[in-house]
Amino acid sequence: MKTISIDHLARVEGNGGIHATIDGKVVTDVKFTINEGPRLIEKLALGRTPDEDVSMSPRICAICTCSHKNSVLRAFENAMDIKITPKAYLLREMMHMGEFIESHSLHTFYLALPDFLGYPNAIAMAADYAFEVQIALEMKHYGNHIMKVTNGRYIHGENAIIGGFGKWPSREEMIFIKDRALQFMPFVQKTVDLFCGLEYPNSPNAETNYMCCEPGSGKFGFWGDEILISTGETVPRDDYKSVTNEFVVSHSFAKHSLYQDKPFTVGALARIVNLGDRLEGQAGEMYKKYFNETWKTNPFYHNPSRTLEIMYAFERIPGLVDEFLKLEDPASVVDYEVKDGKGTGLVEAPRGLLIHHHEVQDGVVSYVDIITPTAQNTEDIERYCHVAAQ
Amino acid sequence: MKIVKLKKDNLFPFLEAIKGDAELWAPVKKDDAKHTFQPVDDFSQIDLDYTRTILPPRKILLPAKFNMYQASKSEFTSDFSHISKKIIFGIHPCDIHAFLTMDKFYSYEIEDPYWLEARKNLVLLGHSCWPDENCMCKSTNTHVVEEGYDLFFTDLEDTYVVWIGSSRGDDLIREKPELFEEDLTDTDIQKFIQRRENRDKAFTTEINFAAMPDLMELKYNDALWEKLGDACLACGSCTNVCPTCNCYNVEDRPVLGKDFSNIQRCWDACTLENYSGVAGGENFREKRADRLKLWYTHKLQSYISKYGKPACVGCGRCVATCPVDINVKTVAQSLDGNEVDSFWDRLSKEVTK
Amino acid sequence: MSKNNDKKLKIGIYELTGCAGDGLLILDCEMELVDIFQAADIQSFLMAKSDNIDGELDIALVEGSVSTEREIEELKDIRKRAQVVVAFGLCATHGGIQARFSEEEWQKNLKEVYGDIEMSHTKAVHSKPIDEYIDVDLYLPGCPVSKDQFLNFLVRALGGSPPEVYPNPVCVTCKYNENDCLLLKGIPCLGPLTADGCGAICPNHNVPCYGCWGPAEGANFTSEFYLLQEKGFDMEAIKKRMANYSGTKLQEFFEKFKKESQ
Amino acid sequence: MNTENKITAQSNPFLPEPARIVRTYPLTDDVHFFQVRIADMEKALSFRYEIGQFAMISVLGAGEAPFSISSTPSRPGLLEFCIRRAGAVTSKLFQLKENDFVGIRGPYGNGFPVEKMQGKDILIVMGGLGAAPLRSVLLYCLDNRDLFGRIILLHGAKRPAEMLFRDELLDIKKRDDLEGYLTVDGDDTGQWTENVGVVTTLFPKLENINPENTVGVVCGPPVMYKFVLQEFLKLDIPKDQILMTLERRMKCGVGKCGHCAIDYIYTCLEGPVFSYWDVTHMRELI
Ligand SMILES: Cc1cc2nc3c(=O)[nH]c(=O)nc-3n(C[C@H](O)[C@H](O)[C@H](O)COP(=O)(O)OP(=O)(O)OC[C@H]3O[C@@H](n4cnc5c(N)ncnc54)[C@H](O)[C@@H]3O)c2cc1C
Ligand code: SF4
Ligand code: SF4
Ligand code: SF4
Repeated sequence: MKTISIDHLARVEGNGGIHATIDGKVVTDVKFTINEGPRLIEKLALGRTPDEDVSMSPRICAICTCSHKNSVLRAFENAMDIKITPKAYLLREMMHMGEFIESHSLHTFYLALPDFLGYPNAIAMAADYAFEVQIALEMKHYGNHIMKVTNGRYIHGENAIIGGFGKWPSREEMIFIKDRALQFMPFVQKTVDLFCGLEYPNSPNAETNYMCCEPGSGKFGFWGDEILISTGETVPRDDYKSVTNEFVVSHSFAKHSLYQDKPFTVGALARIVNLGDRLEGQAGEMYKKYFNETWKTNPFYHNPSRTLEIMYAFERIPGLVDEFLKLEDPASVVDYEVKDGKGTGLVEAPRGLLIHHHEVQDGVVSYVDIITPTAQNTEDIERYCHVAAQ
Repeated sequence: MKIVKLKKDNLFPFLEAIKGDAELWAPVKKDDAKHTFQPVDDFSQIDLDYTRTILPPRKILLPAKFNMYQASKSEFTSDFSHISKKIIFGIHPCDIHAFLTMDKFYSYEIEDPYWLEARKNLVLLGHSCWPDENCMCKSTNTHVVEEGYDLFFTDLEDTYVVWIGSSRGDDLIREKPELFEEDLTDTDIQKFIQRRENRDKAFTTEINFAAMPDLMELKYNDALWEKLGDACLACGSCTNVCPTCNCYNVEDRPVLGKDFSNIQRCWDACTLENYSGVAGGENFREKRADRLKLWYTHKLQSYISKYGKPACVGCGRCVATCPVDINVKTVAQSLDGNEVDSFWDRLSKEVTK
Repeated sequence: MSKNNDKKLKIGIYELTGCAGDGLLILDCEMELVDIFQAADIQSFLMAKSDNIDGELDIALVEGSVSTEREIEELKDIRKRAQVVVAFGLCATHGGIQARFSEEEWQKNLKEVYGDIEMSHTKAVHSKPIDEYIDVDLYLPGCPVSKDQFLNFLVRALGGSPPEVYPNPVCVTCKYNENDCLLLKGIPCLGPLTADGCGAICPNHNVPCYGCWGPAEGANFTSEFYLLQEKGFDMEAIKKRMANYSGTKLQEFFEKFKKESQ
Repeated sequence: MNTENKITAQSNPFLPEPARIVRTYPLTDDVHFFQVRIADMEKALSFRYEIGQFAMISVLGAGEAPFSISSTPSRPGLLEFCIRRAGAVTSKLFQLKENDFVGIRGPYGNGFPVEKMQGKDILIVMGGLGAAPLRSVLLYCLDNRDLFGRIILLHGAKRPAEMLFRDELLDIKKRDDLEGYLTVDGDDTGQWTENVGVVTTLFPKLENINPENTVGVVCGPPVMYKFVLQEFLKLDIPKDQILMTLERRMKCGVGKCGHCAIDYIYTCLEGPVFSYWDVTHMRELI
């Protein structure tokens, strides 16, 4: 019996490793470990005010900080019956678009592409693909820029607050965002063609369940109040526990989840499998052109899925800006009283379904439950690795 | 001195005519009715109904951070690239006085080209104002200006009386003489005088600045300073908003991928912790009380000996800014023996409790 | 700061327990990234590259708090290999949000979250800043660090000098940005107590500073305490707010404060 | 301020002159000697300064800092500095080699009042890094020997190895127109032939001091001032004939950055040389 261990996986966000145990020719066990220690984030906010919680919770993860922000905000606004203005709603969506563009371009171009093309990192790739690397950097920068304009800074912005925003961005900033989106479209098209056209290694045909938010009204989108499972079932947000029973394993401080005792997949591929046929415009055409049944059984198709979502985001932004600017300027934040209650907020983070459940009692936070995409995917990651190692 | 009249409707056409390729800075409303000086292209953004801006207009000449020069291995090249033609419109008398004070300071012994060059490229268009309870310019005698501006606009409801304060100001008028009327009527003059009298009466705060140099000297070891030191948040705000503060740091900032550095000048404030720190961890003014003493010596005492008037021009910015009531108004009143309802007194009672 | 004249500086970037925001911030220097990789010899940076080497280093940037026994070993190894160790980001400098518990609270909470399961790969320890275990040469706080701060550090380090540091509170930049002070409006802003560098992000947006860069040198906690109390905030609530981002390092102050106000 | 050197706005007074390090060697572990020449020959020769003035030295990538000029104006062309490794600028400076470039601007400060010192007996007391500015005074007085009366030097260091300019001073001490006394707090070499004890233990050796005609000059670490000043006063030297140089934070050297302000005096313009009389009238000084 021997074990193959990769202590530190490179070019993943977070610090993880894979350990495969092989007995003769049979892989007996695969463990995906998170090397990080426990941070007890769900305990941190207890006894704190909701606004402090909103500041702290997104610190779980720098890459999907805006998703966490949107999720925790939705949770508290549900808990305290706060209705934000339509304008704030649009700006929250814009913030989410920024994160998707930033995160997906990071993931596809910097973390994944060097592997497919055989380079140790994206900068090394620049020697042969100077133009692509440059524009991809600009695309990532653009995503960051949106987050800065909407939420105050690239990582852990603080402009999005309970009830809306601290401050509206200026008209000029919004118009700049729109104009840039339009300029990027040709490159976005290239990106989709590149990733959807790549030859991916064959996968051992491992079928799984796919899970994501149901955006509602037949649209594609990154949040909603129900969970949609590829089996066709939907689960209301408050029943989230019925699908994501987090549990502790002894080899990782990240918790694991199972759906009806089976692992499941969330993320870009899950969204494209579940919702891809709702894509409109150019993204819709690209979906029709490239999507096929093999995507459903091969996790390598996360990357092409991400590029379809990048395209979706770029196509959504000009409309968002127009709608935003059409609306009057109400106060950026609605008045509210902190009151007791329980609330759940569902969003799609770039990595997949993200659930925040927060409860308020006596004006302070009394219970927090956060289910991250990593927690949901780890069981599946181990399973895939097991199959792949085999 | 020449005086002309301008109908209010003619203001924007006049500004348009003189702007040319210059950057026009004017007061613009920020949220919550506070104002700031901003470069404006769209004149409708200008809001002249203001008392004081958050930062003084010196930021337009010496920004919080700018490059002084580039340094490479064996060469040093001045960088004046941040200096360009600018017009400040809507500046009040106290701030014009502050510019005059800074002119003297920056020419004293050795001339500071960054201030003086910027100043040469600057057109100052003053505007009349109305005091609030924090304005002390009547006490510092900076509520009227005789010099230091190119044009000064006094608001008489539907017209401006425009004082021409320099030959450059005269040239500006000549750009569009048809907009102006040469002759003031008796009613105009009456209105002008009436306004001045009413304004003089509107000042509610009076500070005995003449007594301050002596009082600073006599009360140098007064218990007051300890109390102020206990309350001061050392946030630097009073210093940063004061129109006559000038301290700065210099930073050598290499440029990534290049073999030269930008030598940057950035504001510093004597009320901040590290202001007097030197190599090896020694700090000559570790105590907040000592740093406050330095600031108030500067504002209330030292300029008088050097330039004949206090550094404070009575703009009231420190009064409007300090979260813990430490400002020229309260400090001067306390030094003068008055009871002041201030946070520092309440704080010391709390702490001893 | 160490340097060798002809060779590029060897830099390693390491992540302990945290949100990975400081490493990500390096990748967020999109327009400078190619120059960074050209100017320095980045030996190890898990998030960005796969050909990582664990050898001698001129500079090690360590982000994250120490939260497992394995991380203690890793950290000690980094210290041995690196001339200069930089605590990179609030988790490394102050322990981060996860360091705000006392030892007992932490034990209790750990048990509540993970039950009695023993981790096979390593043992968890109470989160602490890295200088609890090794000597640290430079501190770059911030949750996350700022681009300006990182680039300033890097360009100076490449030339062999430490960065210029101004241990100012957030209010300084807040005033540069001409924000109307929130404290004056009765909003509990922690700007006067918090190290500057973020660009006054929160007050720029009418949001009170939460203190995410950790305590500022020379901050007057006592005065801010009483000021907020006067504005109607509860003493316990103020203390909690202040403790959120200050990790273990605010504890000393609270002890002192308790004595003073008795 | 020497008006001859007054730089006008046309030549940006903040802009350093490129200069080359001509010679550098360690005086002690953490104090190095630097001999520097302004690259432009003409400017090098027209750089005139007075004893006790200082210059700003800038090092690319690290910054700029003030340093006393240790050489004597009676030997123009080369500037000498004696610099202790303290932080960013000085550490980088220590890495530079002969022929490398630095930036120089100055001279700044008031310098010693040479006219007032002429014809007087000069009593120089230096300790540690205080040798940096006072070496200039000593060399100047010796170069213009007939302008001054007696020249007395008291120099102290912690250990022989830490005595700045030890060999130079041991040499100078042999001159018969100078009364020189060197001392160390402790001798760890066993080879030290001069006095052992703190610098004030040298005072009893002084004979026939005529206080009215003596100028006392002191520079050294902060603790030293207190004790040496007491000795000066015991000798009855008038307060305005006791001179000292002070250190403050400085970023510009020309009275603009504000950091060196003591009360309303700018150390860089009206100092760094002050008389004891000035000092007793400035509240913040000592
Ligand atoms: C008039 C005068 C003469 C001096 N003469 C000498 C001398 O002959 N030899 C010598 O070794 N030292 C001298 N010093 C002290 C010397 O300037 C400091 O040791 C030096 O600034 C340290 O710089 P650094 O960057 O290496 O240290 P750091 O600690 O990195 O300094 C940080 C910054 O603070 C400023 N700073 C720190 N300490 C001082 C200080 N004491 N004075 C002014 N600015 C400071 C510097 O501008 C520097 O950029 C003198 C100081 C003054 C004011
Ligand atoms: S001291 Fe205060 S009132 Fe006086 S000029 Fe400065 S900011 Fe204005
Ligand atoms: S808003 Fe906050 S950071 Fe800004 S000046 Fe006021 S207290 Fe300081
Ligand atoms: S203002 Fe305070 S909480 Fe906000 S980003 Fe800056 S340091 Fe962090």
